[in-house]
Amino acid sequence: MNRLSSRLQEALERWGVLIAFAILFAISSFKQGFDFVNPENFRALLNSNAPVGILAVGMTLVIVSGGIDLSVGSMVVLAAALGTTAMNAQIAGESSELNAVLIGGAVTIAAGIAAGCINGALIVFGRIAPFIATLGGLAAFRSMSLAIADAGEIRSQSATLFSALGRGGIPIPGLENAAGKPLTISFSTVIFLVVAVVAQWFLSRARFGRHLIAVGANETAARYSGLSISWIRFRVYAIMGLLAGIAALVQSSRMNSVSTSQLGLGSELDAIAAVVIGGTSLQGGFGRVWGTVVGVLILGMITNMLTISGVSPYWQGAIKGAVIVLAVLVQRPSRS
Amino acid sequence: MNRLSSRLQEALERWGVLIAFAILFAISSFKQGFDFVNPENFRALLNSNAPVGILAVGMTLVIVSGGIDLSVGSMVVLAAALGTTAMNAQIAGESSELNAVLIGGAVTIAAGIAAGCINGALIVFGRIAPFIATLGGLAAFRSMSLAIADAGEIRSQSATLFSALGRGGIPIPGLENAAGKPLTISFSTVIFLVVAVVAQWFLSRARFGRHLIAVGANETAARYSGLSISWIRFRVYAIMGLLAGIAALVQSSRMNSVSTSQLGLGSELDAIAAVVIGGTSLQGGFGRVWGTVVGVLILGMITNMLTISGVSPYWQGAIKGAVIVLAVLVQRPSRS
Amino acid sequence: MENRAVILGTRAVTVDYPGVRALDAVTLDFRAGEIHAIVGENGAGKSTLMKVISGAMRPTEGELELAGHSANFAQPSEAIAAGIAMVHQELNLVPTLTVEENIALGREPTGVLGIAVDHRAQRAQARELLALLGSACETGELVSSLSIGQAQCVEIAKCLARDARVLIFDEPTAVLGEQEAARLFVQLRRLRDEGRAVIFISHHLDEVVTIADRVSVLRDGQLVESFARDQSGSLRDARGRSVDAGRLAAAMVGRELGSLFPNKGAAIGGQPAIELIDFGARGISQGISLSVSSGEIVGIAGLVGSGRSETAQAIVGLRPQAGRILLAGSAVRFESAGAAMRAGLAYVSEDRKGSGLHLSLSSIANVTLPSLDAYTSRGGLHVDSNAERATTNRWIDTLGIRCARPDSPIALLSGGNQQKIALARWLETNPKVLIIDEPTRGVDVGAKAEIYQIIAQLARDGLACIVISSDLPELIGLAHRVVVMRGGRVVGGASREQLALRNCEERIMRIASGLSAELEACA
Amino acid sequence: GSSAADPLTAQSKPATSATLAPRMKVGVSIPAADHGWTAGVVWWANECAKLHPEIDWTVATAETPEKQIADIEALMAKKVDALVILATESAPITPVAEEAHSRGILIVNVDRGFLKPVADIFIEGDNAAFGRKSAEFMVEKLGGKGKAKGEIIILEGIPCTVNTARVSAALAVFALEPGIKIVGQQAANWNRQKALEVTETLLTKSPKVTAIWASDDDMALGAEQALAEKGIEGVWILGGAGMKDIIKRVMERDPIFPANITYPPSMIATGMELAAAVLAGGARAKKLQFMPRHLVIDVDLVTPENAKQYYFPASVY
Ligand SMILES: Nc1ncnc2c1ncn2[C@@H]1O[C@H](COP(=O)(O)OP(=O)(O)OP(=O)(O)O)[C@@H](O)[C@H]1O
Ligand SMILES: Nc1ncnc2c1ncn2[C@@H]1O[C@H](COP(=O)(O)OP(=O)(O)OP(=O)(O)O)[C@@H](O)[C@H]1O
Ligand SMILES: [Mg+2]
Ligand SMILES: [Mg+2]
Repeated sequence: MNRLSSRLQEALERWGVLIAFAILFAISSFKQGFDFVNPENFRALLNSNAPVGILAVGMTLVIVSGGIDLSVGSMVVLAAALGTTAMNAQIAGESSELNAVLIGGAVTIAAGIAAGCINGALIVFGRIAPFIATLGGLAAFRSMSLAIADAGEIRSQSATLFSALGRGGIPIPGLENAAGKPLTISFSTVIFLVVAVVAQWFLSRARFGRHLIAVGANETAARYSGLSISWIRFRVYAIMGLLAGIAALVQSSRMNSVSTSQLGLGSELDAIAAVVIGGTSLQGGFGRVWGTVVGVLILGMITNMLTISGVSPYWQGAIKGAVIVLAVLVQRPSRS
Repeated sequence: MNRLSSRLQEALERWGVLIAFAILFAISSFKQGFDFVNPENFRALLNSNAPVGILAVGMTLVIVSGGIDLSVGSMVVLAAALGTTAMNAQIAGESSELNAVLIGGAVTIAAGIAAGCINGALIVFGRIAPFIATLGGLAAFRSMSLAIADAGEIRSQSATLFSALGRGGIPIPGLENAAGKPLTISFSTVIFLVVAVVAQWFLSRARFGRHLIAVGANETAARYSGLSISWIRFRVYAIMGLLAGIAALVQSSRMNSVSTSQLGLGSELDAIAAVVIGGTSLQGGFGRVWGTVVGVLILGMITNMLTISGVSPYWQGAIKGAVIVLAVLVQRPSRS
Repeated sequence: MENRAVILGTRAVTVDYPGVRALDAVTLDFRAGEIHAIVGENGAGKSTLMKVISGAMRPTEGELELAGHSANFAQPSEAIAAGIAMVHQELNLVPTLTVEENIALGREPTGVLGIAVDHRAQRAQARELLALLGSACETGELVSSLSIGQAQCVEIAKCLARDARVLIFDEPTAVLGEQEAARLFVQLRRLRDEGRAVIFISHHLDEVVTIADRVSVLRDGQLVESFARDQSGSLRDARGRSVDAGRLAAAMVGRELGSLFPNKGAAIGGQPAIELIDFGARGISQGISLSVSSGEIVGIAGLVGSGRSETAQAIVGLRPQAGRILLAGSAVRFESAGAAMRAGLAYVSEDRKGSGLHLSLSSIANVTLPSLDAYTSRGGLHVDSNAERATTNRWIDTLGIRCARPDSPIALLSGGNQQKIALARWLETNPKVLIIDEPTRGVDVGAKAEIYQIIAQLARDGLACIVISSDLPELIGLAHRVVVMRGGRVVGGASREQLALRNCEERIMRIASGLSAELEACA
Repeated sequence: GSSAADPLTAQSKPATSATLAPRMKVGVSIPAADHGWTAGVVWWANECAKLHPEIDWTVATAETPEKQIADIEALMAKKVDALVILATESAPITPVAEEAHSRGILIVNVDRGFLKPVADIFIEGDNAAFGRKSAEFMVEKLGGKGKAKGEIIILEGIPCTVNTARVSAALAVFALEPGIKIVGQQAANWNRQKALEVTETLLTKSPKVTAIWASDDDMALGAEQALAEKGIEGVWILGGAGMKDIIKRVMERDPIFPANITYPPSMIATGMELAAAVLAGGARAKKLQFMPRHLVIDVDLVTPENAKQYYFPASVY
């Protein structure tokens, strides 16, 4: 019996997040019926959670390396603001729309990487605890975006191309939405899933992933093994910046504009919650991207379900909090 | 020379936060002149930072024990909402005002402790990482307050007594404010300083403080030394709840009302920033309350200075972020 | 032998820590095809020297000489690139990676693109190396689930995997059983014969005498003497006299040492202080019956992984237990180490870094932590720090602990001094029954003798002592009686008379490794 | 049948004639209650929903545009017949509103206009007028056009387009008055506590202010408290948005609050009511012909004389 229960514990620890997902899914389907189990609803769910999902994938890597990044939401808004501004300048300067969109996209990504490198430099060379360095970034990057846009919105001047990128997708044969048009998998969903698969592969199969785990679990051991801790840690923040840039691109093209006071606000906590719900340890040294993806879906599903079923907005926070805690509770490791 | 620089390093590590404070103070005085170096301005600075200061003192203890509490702001609003509601019910039920205020105060404190105990129970008995358990609380406690008040404001029905508590103070002989009235040290400032002194004393002189440090420094070794880890950790979250209750009392009596959507919003990050600026390590096992108090003053002083000097609100975040990072930079430990 | 090529040399290397000069102008040569042993007391600077060589730290002054060129490493990676590999004194593995992943860490075999790890090659290499060391652990197992001994084998395998020109082993045998140690020595000799330079540090001086081609002695950070093996194969000092373990010890401490072990007084008979009846740590050991009287020292022998530590932890309430414990005749059951402590039990853990000590705290905080109540007044609100300091200073004197300041973190102390702090921490609780797990792991001969004296004295004062050790001479020299564990059960033992016999060590070894099945009454 | 139709019983008795037609589904997407005014919006939305049990309302609140887009997409998947949207920001919500519109969903846009003509009905509060009228009142009270004199403090909201529109309109008015000196201008995030702190600090610097342009009633209360704590008397404050407590004090001729500017959070209920009217009993296209396409809700100056009509004691705001 004892052995059985320890087996069960182990299974829960490994697959608990999937079980939590399944339970939540069952409840949602039961309560909402067709409103919930509806390809269009899933498309929307994936689509709207893609940006925070991309951030959460990056956050998984950062957390595995023993760090944290509180500045992701602010990096998104800064990258999006700079990128959209650059794009508009190109359009005003009479480049072709395609050119302008390409340049805008490149600036967005580059700005994300640059912001990530600033974080990385403060943490690695400045030897500042990641929590603090990125807390500074959380304040500073958004502040810069506000200054760029006088706290307003930056509207994309690309009439069609940019928003086509954000709202378009790949049609799924045989499925139609409520309006009778073919249902698509949005580009943002595709990008999210590709990013997740690549990151999971890196984490479990590539050298870099191995090194991240080593640095996160035991930095001294990693250093004694000849790893360059600084370079590994720097890179993971730069990658986080890259992913924030990608998320910024997905978001700004989808909205065809950047609201500097609101874009990405609070997404750091959502991303961290998704990572931990997915079973990655905040201590570092262990993590799984697939769990994070499920965690993002769990969080998205709660919100979606609460929205559809019209639960009082006042109580939504309580339910969300409870689900986060429960999802972690089912998969906590057994007492040593 | 080498020895000298290592001495300097050590001094910076120990007194860096004071040096950062002094520099900021000098800049402020230089730039603002009498506007800044003005007893009335200091009174206001201390007074308005007292609630977050009380939270930061509790956060110091939590962080020393190796934990974190993201729910402090939400505990404040929940405690304040429940307490004020109870007080109003008493007044409506025709108790004397004194009775009503006492009962309201007791409910506020009790609600804070109860919320802290919930956090503690989840962390200790549920064995959920503090970051996640209190992330749940961050969402849940505020949500409950919103539900209590339909997201609106709860106004205290105590005509004079309650707000006298919040706005009153002890007159300082010989000092007058701009309106020619005697300058007071507000009760909230007094409470803040008393709380800080008691906590510093606990941390450095009492058995409980020693146990907190031991648990934070090496939990296994503390368990092997016969300490009751669960009880120690549970208590620190309960104490955090108590302090959140006190902060709630200070806040709600000062505002003479509770805005459930705004009270305490974001104060967890301010409190954590103050703790870390004060030189306490986020790893746990080391901390100092006096540093936290200086950290609170540094944060308050930046805001104060930016307000007085009329810096664009857009840039304030950037400056605040930079100061946080710099304050930590000067006192980072030397490379081992 | 002097004509062998010098691969690596230190040139007047000096290292200063705040308040301590750990190394003082040490100049040494390490030659190809030689096993060079470094010995010295705890805190003599051995590990510090090795850290300089392996790039873990930069010297304050002086430099390294590598194949004729001067060099200093800023990072371990630079030393590794220069062909230097090291097994550190403290375990340094990644607990969340598997055995094979740890062995390959930093030089993973990669596939086509140089990005993906070639798992098959990695596993094959790990298997081969572990087989050389005779380790039984699975290559796919997580390192966090290994015992210390197994983990040390992984460390050694990792070092061997580097194919280095200079290999450094800082007290590799401290946590190994005799068989593992023997296999390691085979490997050390092979490495030497392949023309590599091997640096070996140990407090087991007879090991040193057996295996080293050259021995350098450090005392207080200075190189005080060197011995080399001559053609005839025996170690000799500068004047050509043959060198044995006693001579090495004398060189280390700067005076002649008396006998290592104290005289065994008669065990005070009478009522047993502690009695285990059909006891066990749930899931690990079972059916253990043992009684220890006041004044008696009982040793527990066994191979790595025989369940001794877990059983001891179960006794003091750190693990779920099965069976019964009688303390001075009455049945007890502890839910926590605190409860056991209040009943007069103390357990000194074998794992100083992980569970035994708070490395980031001061000596004072460490020594008084379990007994803090004694310094506390006014309902826990006041801790008498003067009394604490006095106590700590007393222990520093009594146990001869070398620390610059009692209020600086003990992470700065050498391993042996840390061990003494751990001992002081528990002796301060005034236990009636003391369980010491590996009391002298990583402790130098001088300190060892002191610790033995202390244990014997405590026993004479009426303490019941259980000593768990993998160092058989230690058990035989110290204990009144030895029981042997294997696979979580007591499988044999040796009485006081049997311990005096010459073949005792071999006999215990045979029981422990299951070669002779002997179940005689010894409890 | 019973007049007070309970939504649950209505659902469980599908045979009655009223429910032969499928129940209409209406989604209401509004910003989360993160300050007094938005809390008022949420309250009015819930109040209005209670009055129409025949409609299946879903009220969704969003902290950010991202969340609002997700909400609207989820509502579309739920196949709502109409959407009433108060956008967190205009531009980001436009594309998703456009998509909803293209599916034939009735769109009622409240307060913040979309960038494209995708709304069937647009009800707007006028932020520029808010700024202008409030500033003009202050100029008037400080001595009249061209002659106004005084030192004023300006409290701004969360940096965003609404705030920018209000502040720049007000500044444009003040700029014409050489006698008016702006001695402090800071963001207090529509937050009472923040307003208290900011005002307190600004008062230390310039204790001789004449009036405070607080632009929002939450901030006005914070500013009032700062004055009280400093013991400064004779300074008056102009808030805005018609919080019931402030309106009451205007009504009672409190010298600190000589007037107020409305910006009614109840406009969400106006939008919902119009949506309900269009949907009721079909013939949607016909009804839309005579529904207002663009309705500007004027912002009114509340003075002691007219305050009574703006006082709603039951509201949360
Ligand atoms: N990080 C440090 N900071 C300050 N002093 C240190 C530090 N590390 C070691 N020391 C001191 O340097 C001296 C040499 O230590 P080292 O670890 O090299 O000794 P050792 O010969 O390896 O001893 P042992 O046999 O116990 O392992 C000791 O006095 C120790 O206290
Ligand atoms: N947490 C654990 N859960 C399950 N088994 C464990 C655990 N810890 C240790 N073991 C196993 O228990 C057995 C006893 O281990 P341990 O190394 O403590 O024995 P020991 O006799 O004290 O040896 P050593 O000489 O290494 O101290 C080993 O097989 C080990 O793998
Ligand atoms: Mg050493
Ligand atoms: Mg053991």
